[in-house]
Amino acid sequence: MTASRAGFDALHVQDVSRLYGRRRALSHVTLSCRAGEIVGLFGPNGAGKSTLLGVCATMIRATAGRVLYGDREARELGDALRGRIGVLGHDLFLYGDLTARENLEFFGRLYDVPNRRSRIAAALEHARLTDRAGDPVNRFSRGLRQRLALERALLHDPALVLLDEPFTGLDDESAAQLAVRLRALRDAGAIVLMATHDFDTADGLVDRAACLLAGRMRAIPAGSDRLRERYRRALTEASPTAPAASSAFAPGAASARHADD
Amino acid sequence: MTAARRHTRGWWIAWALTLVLSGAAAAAQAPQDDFLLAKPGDIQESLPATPFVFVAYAFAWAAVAFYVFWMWRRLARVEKELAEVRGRLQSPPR
Amino acid sequence: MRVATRLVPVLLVVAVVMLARAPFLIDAAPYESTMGLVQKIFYFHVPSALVAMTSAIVCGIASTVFLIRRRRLADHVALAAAELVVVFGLIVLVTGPLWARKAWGAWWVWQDARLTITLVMWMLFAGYLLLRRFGGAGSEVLAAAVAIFGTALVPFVYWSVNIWRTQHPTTDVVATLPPEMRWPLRWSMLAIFALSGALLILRTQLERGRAELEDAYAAVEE
Amino acid sequence: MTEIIRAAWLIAVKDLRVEARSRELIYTTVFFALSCLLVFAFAFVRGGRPIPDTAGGILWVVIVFAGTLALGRTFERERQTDTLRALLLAPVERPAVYLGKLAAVLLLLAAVEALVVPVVGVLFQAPIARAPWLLMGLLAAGTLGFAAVGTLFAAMLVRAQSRDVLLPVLLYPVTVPVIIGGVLGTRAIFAPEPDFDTARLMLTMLVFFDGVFITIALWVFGPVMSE
Repeated sequence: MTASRAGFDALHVQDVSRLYGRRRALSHVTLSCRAGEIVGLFGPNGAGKSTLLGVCATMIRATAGRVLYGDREARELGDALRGRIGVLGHDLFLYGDLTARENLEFFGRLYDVPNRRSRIAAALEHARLTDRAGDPVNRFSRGLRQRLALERALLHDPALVLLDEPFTGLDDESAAQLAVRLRALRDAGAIVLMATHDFDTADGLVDRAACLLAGRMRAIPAGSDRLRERYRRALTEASPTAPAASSAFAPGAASARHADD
Repeated sequence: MTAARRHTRGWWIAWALTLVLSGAAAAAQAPQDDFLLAKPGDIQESLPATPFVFVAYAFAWAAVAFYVFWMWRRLARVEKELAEVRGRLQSPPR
Repeated sequence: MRVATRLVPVLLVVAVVMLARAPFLIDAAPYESTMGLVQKIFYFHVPSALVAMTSAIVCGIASTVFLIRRRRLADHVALAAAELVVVFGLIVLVTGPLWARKAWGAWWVWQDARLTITLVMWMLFAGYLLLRRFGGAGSEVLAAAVAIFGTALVPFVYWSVNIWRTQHPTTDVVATLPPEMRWPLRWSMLAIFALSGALLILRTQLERGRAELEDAYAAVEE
Repeated sequence: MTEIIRAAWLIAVKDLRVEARSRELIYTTVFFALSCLLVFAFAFVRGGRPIPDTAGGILWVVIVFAGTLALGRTFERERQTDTLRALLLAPVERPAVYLGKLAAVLLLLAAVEALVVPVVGVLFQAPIARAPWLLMGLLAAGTLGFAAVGTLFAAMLVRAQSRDVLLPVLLYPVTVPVIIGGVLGTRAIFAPEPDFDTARLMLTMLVFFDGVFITIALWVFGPVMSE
């Protein structure tokens, strides 16, 4: 396995659009993430966060625009690229009938992870599931599953980590642990892109924040005040009357698109 | 939308009527067709062949005619909608 | 595409003129000795079957191109061809039993390989259309896979059905046709092929129009 | 190549382990097959005796019905927490995923057949022990051809709407050659005067179809599964 961190150190989403029939899930989205930073992706439900993560994970084809891993596209990098991406989806990618250990074992083998045994032991340790490693996953609570799914996604030491709502179902302690884990990933040089609703936990964790609104990218201004306030400001500045509505003809929409980064 | 649908329904009824009428007219004429009577060999057959040939040809024609008609309707609808959307695209948004 | 657009009226005129003349030629053609008048279904039946077969092959090739290149045009052609398979296949499936009822005494004779293979193909491409209609977003890619299978299977279905219906020896009727029958057959064959060509182009354009409509809607939302 | 086989093996073993835990598929499929046989018993038994020459057909119809059910359920299971996507996201070549799922489905169907064939023999007086190897060959080749197309279609329909209905609608016409080969071969074995030459011919035909089906499916799987 040659998948190393050296593969790529930046993710560039360039002018990506994705259409589902007439519906524009993503509209000219541009975003860059560098190694060693955590980028938070905010926005209301159905704004296109999951679609954007799917495009970055090579799961969903962009209708227009391109995604660069380092300086190359997915098609040039081939199957091996998928071995450098770790995805925690909305659905957890776990087999309910298998035990926690068997799930990790299976995906570890599929990704051909080196030092598998010690890695799995460490992953179970991280998820604080060591004593329940032999239980089938469908007996776990949502929070436990979420913890296991995260470790499954990180098992092969990916260079790009894509997380879709990683805090759902986690209690405060687990959320804090997750934040610690993500910081460790960042410090180890991974690119972390995370879609979340949880401003309080994300505040102070993310290095940069962006928000999606009806498939469009809006920058969240950097500042010293709380993330939630800045997010609210980003929404209201764009369309003063109806912040959540998909007002395509809002006067500020065009200018906000270029304000990214 | 309802107006358009009513419009379509009108077409459907007209089409069905034409089919039924032409079919009835053809059925009324078929036995008197001198084509069949002029060929004495056919009369001896246990099962008259004319209805079979007639139905076969009528079906082939009807199927093609229906398909062409349907295609024409779809084309017209798409073009109308396209013109409308393009117009909306060019006019400045409210 | 522009050439194709200009071809449509030409093909349509040719088809209409030839189809208008065809009944007289068919009427003038001699009777077949054992089947008599009913054998004249043949002059529309066989060309329709050939059009259906050709359209199936066109659909398969277009689907292959679409799956590799992801060109929208290829997908539109595939859809148009699949619809032609269903329309002309239906003509074959209705006229065939009418002929069979008179000639063999039964509406449907499973022993006839050609009728059976037409039924299988028709169902396959009807399934293709069902998938595109009800499969939801992205079903055009899935349908392309079905079409590739369908087209690749045509010769095998033909072969296996031939083995299956053992009773009757296969004879290639068209090759041994007397010249008085061959000429009207060729005439109607050409007419129906011209018609189907025009229909194929028109249907492709309809689909392109729909795609443009989707684009326009997406642009409006922008 | 070895990489593909290794990944396919992993996926197949995983499927079997999941099945060994829940046993949902094997139980439901076997009982579905038995229910079909019950229905056929009322349709094809006259005056206390089965209508001659029907056993081969009954056997294959049951296999095809049960196979369709099993295929649908197998991929429904992969849909539950979107694990099919997880498999496609793994850094293995896409055909490996197809082969792994195919192997698992085949093993499941083999288990079902191991039960259904003797039952058909008993209920419909079919001489299943007359040419056991030939019969097994026909069953194996026929099931392989059916499952080869079925796995591809079921996998790609995971993303489609109304997939439950579309699977048989698309699958049955495509697998007509396999059904013809299987039924004719089996019927030739079961006939009062067995015709082993025909059965052998059908077996070669089935093997040939298997080759064609698997080749196309392997080629098509990758492009079709990317969204």
